[in-house]
Amino acid sequence: MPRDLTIRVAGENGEGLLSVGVVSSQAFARMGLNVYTFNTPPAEIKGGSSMVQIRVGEGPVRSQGDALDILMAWNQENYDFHIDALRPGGILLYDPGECRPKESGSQRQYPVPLNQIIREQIKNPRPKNVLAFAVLASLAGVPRDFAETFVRQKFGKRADLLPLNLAAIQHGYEFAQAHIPANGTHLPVVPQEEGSQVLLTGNQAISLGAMASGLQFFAGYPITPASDIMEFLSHHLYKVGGVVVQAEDEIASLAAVIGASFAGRKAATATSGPGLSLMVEEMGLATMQELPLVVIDAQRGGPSTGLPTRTEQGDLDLAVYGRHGDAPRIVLAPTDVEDCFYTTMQAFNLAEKYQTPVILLSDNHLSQRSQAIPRPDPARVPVADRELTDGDRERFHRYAVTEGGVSPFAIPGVHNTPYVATGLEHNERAHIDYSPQTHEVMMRKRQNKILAAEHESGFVRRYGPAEADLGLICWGGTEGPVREAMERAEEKGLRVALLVPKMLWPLPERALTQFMGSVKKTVVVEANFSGQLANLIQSRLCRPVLRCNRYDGMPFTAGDVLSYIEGVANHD
Amino acid sequence: MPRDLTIRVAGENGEGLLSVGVVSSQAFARMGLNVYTFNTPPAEIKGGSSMVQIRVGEGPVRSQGDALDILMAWNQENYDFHIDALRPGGILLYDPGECRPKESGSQRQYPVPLNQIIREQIKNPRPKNVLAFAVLASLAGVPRDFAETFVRQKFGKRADLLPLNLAAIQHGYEFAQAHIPANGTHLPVVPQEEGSQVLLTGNQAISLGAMASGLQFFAGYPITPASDIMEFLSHHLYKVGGVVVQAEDEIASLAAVIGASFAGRKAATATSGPGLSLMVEEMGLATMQELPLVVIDAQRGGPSTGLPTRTEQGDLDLAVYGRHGDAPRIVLAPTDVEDCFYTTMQAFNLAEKYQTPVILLSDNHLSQRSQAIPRPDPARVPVADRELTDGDRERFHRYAVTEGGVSPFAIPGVHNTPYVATGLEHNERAHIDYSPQTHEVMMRKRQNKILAAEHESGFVRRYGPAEADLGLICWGGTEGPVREAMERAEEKGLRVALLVPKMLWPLPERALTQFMGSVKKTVVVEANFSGQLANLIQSRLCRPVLRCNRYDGMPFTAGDVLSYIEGVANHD
Amino acid sequence: MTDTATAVRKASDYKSENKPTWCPGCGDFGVLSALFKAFAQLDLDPKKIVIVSGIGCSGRLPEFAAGYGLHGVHGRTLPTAMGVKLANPELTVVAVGGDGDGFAIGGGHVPHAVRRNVDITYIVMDNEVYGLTKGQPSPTTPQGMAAVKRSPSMPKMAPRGVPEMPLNMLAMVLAYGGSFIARGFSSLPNQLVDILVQGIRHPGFSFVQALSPCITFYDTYDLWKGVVEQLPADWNPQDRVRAFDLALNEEKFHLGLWHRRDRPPLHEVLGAAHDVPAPERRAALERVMDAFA
Amino acid sequence: MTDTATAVRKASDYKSENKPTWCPGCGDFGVLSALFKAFAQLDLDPKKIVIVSGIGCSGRLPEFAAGYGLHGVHGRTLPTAMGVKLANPELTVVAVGGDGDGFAIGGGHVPHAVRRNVDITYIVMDNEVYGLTKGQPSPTTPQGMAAVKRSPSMPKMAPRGVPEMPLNMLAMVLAYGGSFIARGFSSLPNQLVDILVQGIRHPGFSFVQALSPCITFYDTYDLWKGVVEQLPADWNPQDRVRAFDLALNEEKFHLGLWHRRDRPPLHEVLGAAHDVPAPERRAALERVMDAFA
Ligand SMILES: Cc1ncc(C[n+]2csc(CCOP(=O)(O)OP(=O)(O)O)c2C)c(N)n1
Ligand SMILES: Cc1ncc(C[n+]2csc(CCOP(=O)(O)OP(=O)(O)O)c2C)c(N)n1
Ligand code: SF4
Ligand code: SF4
Ligand SMILES: [Mg+2]
Ligand SMILES: [Mg+2]
Repeated sequence: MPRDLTIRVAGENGEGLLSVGVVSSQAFARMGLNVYTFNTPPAEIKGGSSMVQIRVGEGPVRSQGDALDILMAWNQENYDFHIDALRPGGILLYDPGECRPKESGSQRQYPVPLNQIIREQIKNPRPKNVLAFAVLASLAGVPRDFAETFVRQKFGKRADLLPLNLAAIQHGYEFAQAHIPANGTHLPVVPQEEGSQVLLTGNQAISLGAMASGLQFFAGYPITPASDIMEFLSHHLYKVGGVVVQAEDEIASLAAVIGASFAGRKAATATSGPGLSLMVEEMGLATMQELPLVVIDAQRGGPSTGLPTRTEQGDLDLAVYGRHGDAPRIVLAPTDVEDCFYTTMQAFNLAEKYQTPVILLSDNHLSQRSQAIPRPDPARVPVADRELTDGDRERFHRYAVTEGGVSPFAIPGVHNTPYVATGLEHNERAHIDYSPQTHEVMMRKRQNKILAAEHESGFVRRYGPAEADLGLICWGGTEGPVREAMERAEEKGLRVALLVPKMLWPLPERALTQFMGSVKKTVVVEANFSGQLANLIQSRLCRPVLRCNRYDGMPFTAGDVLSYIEGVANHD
Repeated sequence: MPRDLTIRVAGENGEGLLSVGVVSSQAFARMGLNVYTFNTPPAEIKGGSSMVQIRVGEGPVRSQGDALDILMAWNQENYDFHIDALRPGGILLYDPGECRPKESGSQRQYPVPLNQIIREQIKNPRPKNVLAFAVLASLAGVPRDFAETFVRQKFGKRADLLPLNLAAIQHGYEFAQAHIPANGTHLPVVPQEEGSQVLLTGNQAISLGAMASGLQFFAGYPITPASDIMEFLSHHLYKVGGVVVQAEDEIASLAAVIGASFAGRKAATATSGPGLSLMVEEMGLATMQELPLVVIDAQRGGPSTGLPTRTEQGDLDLAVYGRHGDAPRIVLAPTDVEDCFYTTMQAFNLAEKYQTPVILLSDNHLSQRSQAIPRPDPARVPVADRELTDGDRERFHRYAVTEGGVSPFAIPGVHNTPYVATGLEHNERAHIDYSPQTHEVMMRKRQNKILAAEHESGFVRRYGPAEADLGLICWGGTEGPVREAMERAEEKGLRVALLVPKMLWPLPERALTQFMGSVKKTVVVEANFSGQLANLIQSRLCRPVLRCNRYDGMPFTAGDVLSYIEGVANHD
Repeated sequence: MTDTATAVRKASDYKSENKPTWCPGCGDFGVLSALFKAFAQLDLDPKKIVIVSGIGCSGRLPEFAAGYGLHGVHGRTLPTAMGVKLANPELTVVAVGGDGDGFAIGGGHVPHAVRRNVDITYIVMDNEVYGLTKGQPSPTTPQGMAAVKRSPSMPKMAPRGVPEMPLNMLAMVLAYGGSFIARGFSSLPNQLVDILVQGIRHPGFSFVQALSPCITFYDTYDLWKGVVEQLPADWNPQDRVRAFDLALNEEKFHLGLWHRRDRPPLHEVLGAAHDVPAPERRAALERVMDAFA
Repeated sequence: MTDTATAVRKASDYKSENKPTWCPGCGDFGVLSALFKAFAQLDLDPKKIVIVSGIGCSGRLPEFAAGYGLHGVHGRTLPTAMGVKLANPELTVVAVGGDGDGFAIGGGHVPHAVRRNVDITYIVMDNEVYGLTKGQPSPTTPQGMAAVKRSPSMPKMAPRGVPEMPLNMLAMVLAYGGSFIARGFSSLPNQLVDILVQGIRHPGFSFVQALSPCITFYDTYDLWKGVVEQLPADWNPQDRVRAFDLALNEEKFHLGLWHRRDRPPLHEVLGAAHDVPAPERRAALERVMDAFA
């Protein structure tokens, strides 16, 4: 029995290709397996070549996988493009009407006449996705009755579609069982309590985390790959007393969020690089007015419009330094789909606690992929709320200089302590004041408040031995492949440790210093050109780090990181 | 005879106070003296307390001065506010009708009944500024006939004003000569060739430098302290074939500049922090499309709307890192008014040579102050133009990967080689291309091209001994007070050297490394809270630096820096 | 509902402790005091007022008033005010700003606030110039040399006259589908008070152009006093087309209620943020998650 | 000037080597081919054409045409195109984009391009939806549930119907003072060609609303084919008020030249960049510096 299977289906988009991924991952997740998907959408809106990849297994599945165990090619073009990704000994499934594979000594090849079955047996092109799923499911050992039950649940309400899809299951299983030997491809069924596992994308987990945190106002503007957060919330936020506005642009989105936060609500927006670039001025205002709010940035390939459907970790500099004047804020990055839920909750909590904007950096790959995860438990992160004034008019100083730098907040309509929040420099009473003394005091207040957040616990994860030859540091969605690489390196006898800061500003300097002290060499692994976290670490700690960067729009694989680790190890 | 005089006049704005500064600095400059002004405008548009400061001397005048030699207070409020700035032995001039100074053992105090003279002798309030000037001029040793000639030239065309102003000269000189002993306050007249010295603000010098560089398109949006660049150019740019548009906002300004650059013209905009924040998205596009253009940022106190009329060096992070994805550009900072002219020319040249946006960082104090400088000579900086295609359609690759990363440019209407500049990732032929290979190659092309600019010569100035105990590093408008402090420290026997990088991105790493190797300790002196240049140096060189920061909205004085230097020296 | 009779608060109750920093004689003083009187007539509780502004001389207004204020960045008053209103529809939200703030940098937000019919009152203090930045032309500065002649200090930017045709804000807001459109003059405070009272009461987006001269950079007092005129007696505020005609062709500034129509405000169509007990919220969240199990 | 007769270039000469990436059946194909025909009728030299676009399906157009193109960021076509035109008034500058690009994020630039009368032709490919981002409502999506019923995939964003009233671009551009305003339909290519030819010839800002259905996310083909109608026979394109009336009250989509008026274009009023010999430039600079000596 394999530890896990990496399956890729490649073909024309628009023939239901993307939904093969959806159906398969849902079914696998219902089996209690771990699932991790990966897509590359084509440049065209409709049509164009595309692929979906599903990695599924009983143990932890931390990345999209390296070489493929199974490749299903729907046509020649896609066969040609993807065949090199199939591992030696892997299984090629191809539609013999569309594609003529080259002979291969090392790979197993089986024709699967998808289009012919569709044409001659099912007589309707719709269920091609379910047919493809059925073949794969059969190979992966999904019991046929399980697949049927799944299809009945999924299409039960569509009397027109259910029979077609049941026929697809039947033909798919029958064909596969008759023609494809399932040597070593069967995965187990893992019994699980109903509802204890959910299949979510990163964006869905973030949206749910925001709802769990008490989000009540969301304004956004569509942008790949963040739009589905807004879409999700527009369908659900009203159920918890919230409201969603599609604004005219990103500046308006953040302006509205600022207004709602000023009025006492938890508020957020979500965007990608181009939108974050437009928000820079309003971000500075939020810091100056000390308003709690959350900005989710699903990073995509840059610069500029860049590669909207590809992944990159290129917005860290902008998140940390994108402001005129010294206007600090907190920057967090969740590391996988499950973590998206909890780190989003922490983002709202820190925003409230420190009365500050918080940027949550996700990325295309993390936003869009599906993972089967334990059902999130909101109770694990107690919800925090901003400190409020006691309403005493005389004593009320909106920007009182306090020990931690946080001052009590007044809510319009609630507290009888009106004040004016301004983006001009102001004194403790919120009055405009340009005097050198005031500016100095307030600069310190705003800065030290944020720097204090470094001491929050729970934002650094460390893996591996207490002392190691090589220390890896990574952030955000890169954690999965790096952990997997580390585990593989350990198996090979290399001593590797890993530190993952989930808070990127303020940088957890103590933890980083300690970590770097416990390893001989440090490598920062990140998906950008310039090594943005590496630069940040060097700027704060003045200790040189090595860099392992990928900047071609694709997510790291565990293999990438492993060969880097081995390269460094062999260099000694 | 004093080396120089630091004179401050403080009073109600709106009584001609600001023009005392203008008239005096013009007159002193005509005398061939060095002049350096400093103002703090009030929060109000009209009225409010304000002050103008003029430092004037025969030798180099590098900063606004420390303690005052002469304070002229027009009323009690201003006396109270400014008297502590007068040095022991300094001269207080006060209007006895408005102000009652405290006795002072160490200061010389003389009543100057400005308002009474205006009321009783001149019988018109207009020339109060010239009256005040005359008193100061007399004290400073400006020959009376010189002052009269100056007033005749300045007001010659205004038959209504000339007699009033001549009367003011007369009464001012007569009063001063009769009642104020000019002990040690007379400055020399320095013979100079007519027209060989000009009195310019930083913004004027930048505007002239842009004209000298071949600027032909300017779009901007008013903002303090950058507006006067646009105003200046709207009056003059058409004389050299250029055009100026006041756009609807900063985004439109930069978009228009991008359009004009694409169409082959040298183009620029000017703004301050809030505007630069809004330009972030278009800046990334310019990098991606490899368009030459210049963005002038006159920094002001931040964050957010901040302190619009105060100074700060708080936008370096934004200039370097304000972009989503890795989108590099060149960042320069001129150091004084004369340098504004030449560094602006270099900014245009580098933009053309590297086909890149260049950000020129000035600051409020540098933008607004007047300095008497040798008349700028455009011939000192040969003008560069972008490399053009030879027009061969087959060979033309707009983004050809070349050794230096720069590719030949095609101009619409001129070259028969149409192409589409896009913000999406594109290949050498400018076609949209998301393939991992292309993205990787183009990322490297864009980055390495900019990093190569590190090797441009002429962007680092070094002062002081080849080896020193203390190495100072500063940037932009802070150079003046730091040099002055260094000179004073040398007089005290301290061994101090100074490095001033005028290129801040790419950072001149070789020069910095060498410098830091030649001194025992390095201090970065800059007018911001977080030490933005210090962080940048640490992030690139991994060598810790000390930090001397001022962040109260006021420019450094030489005294500030000197006491920091002495503090560090005594610490050894 | 005779507010004037039952009012317990006075206009002076809405003054803050901050003295206005405007130039003596600035038209904005008139707008401020009209707003105080309107608040008093409506007997609004200051703690339930939020005045949102951008940057400009006009944008300083919130600091001079006793309610809550949000003095944001240049040009973003309307989406900001929308956020406030949707967060708590019980607040009286007034947005104020200049002609540049509203129709240059902020001009992209006006159509959307109008079409959404966000229930706020938006006062544009129109002086046909950029006051705070000292005299550049604004989107409403008259075209050509005329402007330069009227005031020698204006416009700094256009030595050969403002090249652009001015924008016509009333025509624009009519085209956007505005539900309440009026024009007042800071030198005719009573009418302005009346307009503001009606505008604040109007359930939806109320647009008020308040002519408010800048005495320092573009002194139009004399000119405007000569050209203001009341809307004709037979004016029908439902007639959008006549209003458009007048807006485009008027030689005088007509004052009064130009247009009014009934449309439900955004918070009624879309809903607004409101408190839901924690257990209910938790249950709703679990139901949403069930769909992904 | 009988262009059609003397034309030496064919529509196909304006095709680039890039195959359009639009969905089969997208209305944008019709706009693209109409543009090619207009270019051919005007016999424009491709090297003197610059097509400026923003982001959206429509924004991909320049890549499919043979002239120069500037595919900028979302919403900034108009100021960008202004920069191109003022840099070189001899270029034919066409700006293209979607309803979202032009009237949501870019909506603040339209009034200013119009009032400046920048001499460009601006084609808004209006599909009443955000195509590229897959089906969210745009500023022109009809209000309420109607939209949802017409296309089950639309709008993703508004489960209870689009809450906002749509914007009316023709009324808006009329209010801004537009000097050339027309509407065409991608499925009626001949008229669209004619409009584009006139628009490109018009010396000033030409606004063309090109109805261009999105077959994938909001298929309005059938609906629109049923509601398009030519402007009445007695239409007077000088009559701005009647045009406004129709724009606000039409139940059908009226096609044709809605409005036209003569106003000098920006580059004539303000001037444009032009070459000046270096010695003259140097002398001018020295004269400017003399004033500071
Ligand atoms: C992003 C940004 N750009 C520019 C400015 C500078 N600025 C401040 S107020 C203003 C315009 C003022 O004119 P208006 O809005 O008409 O207000 P007024 O002062 O006339 O009341 C400008 C351009 C700014 N604060 N922020
Ligand atoms: C700053 C920014 N925000 C958002 C986006 C995402 N985006 C791309 S196109 C588009 C709207 C597309 O709609 P429209 O302008 O109507 O063009 P269409 O695709 O319908 O032709 C959006 C929101 C972006 N590219 N940049
Ligand atoms: S500058 Fe003009 S608008 Fe500003 S306060 Fe003075 S008079 Fe009023
Ligand atoms: S999504 Fe719509 S607008 Fe975009 S190409 Fe397809 S049909 Fe055209
Ligand atoms: Mg104004
Ligand atoms: Mg559209």
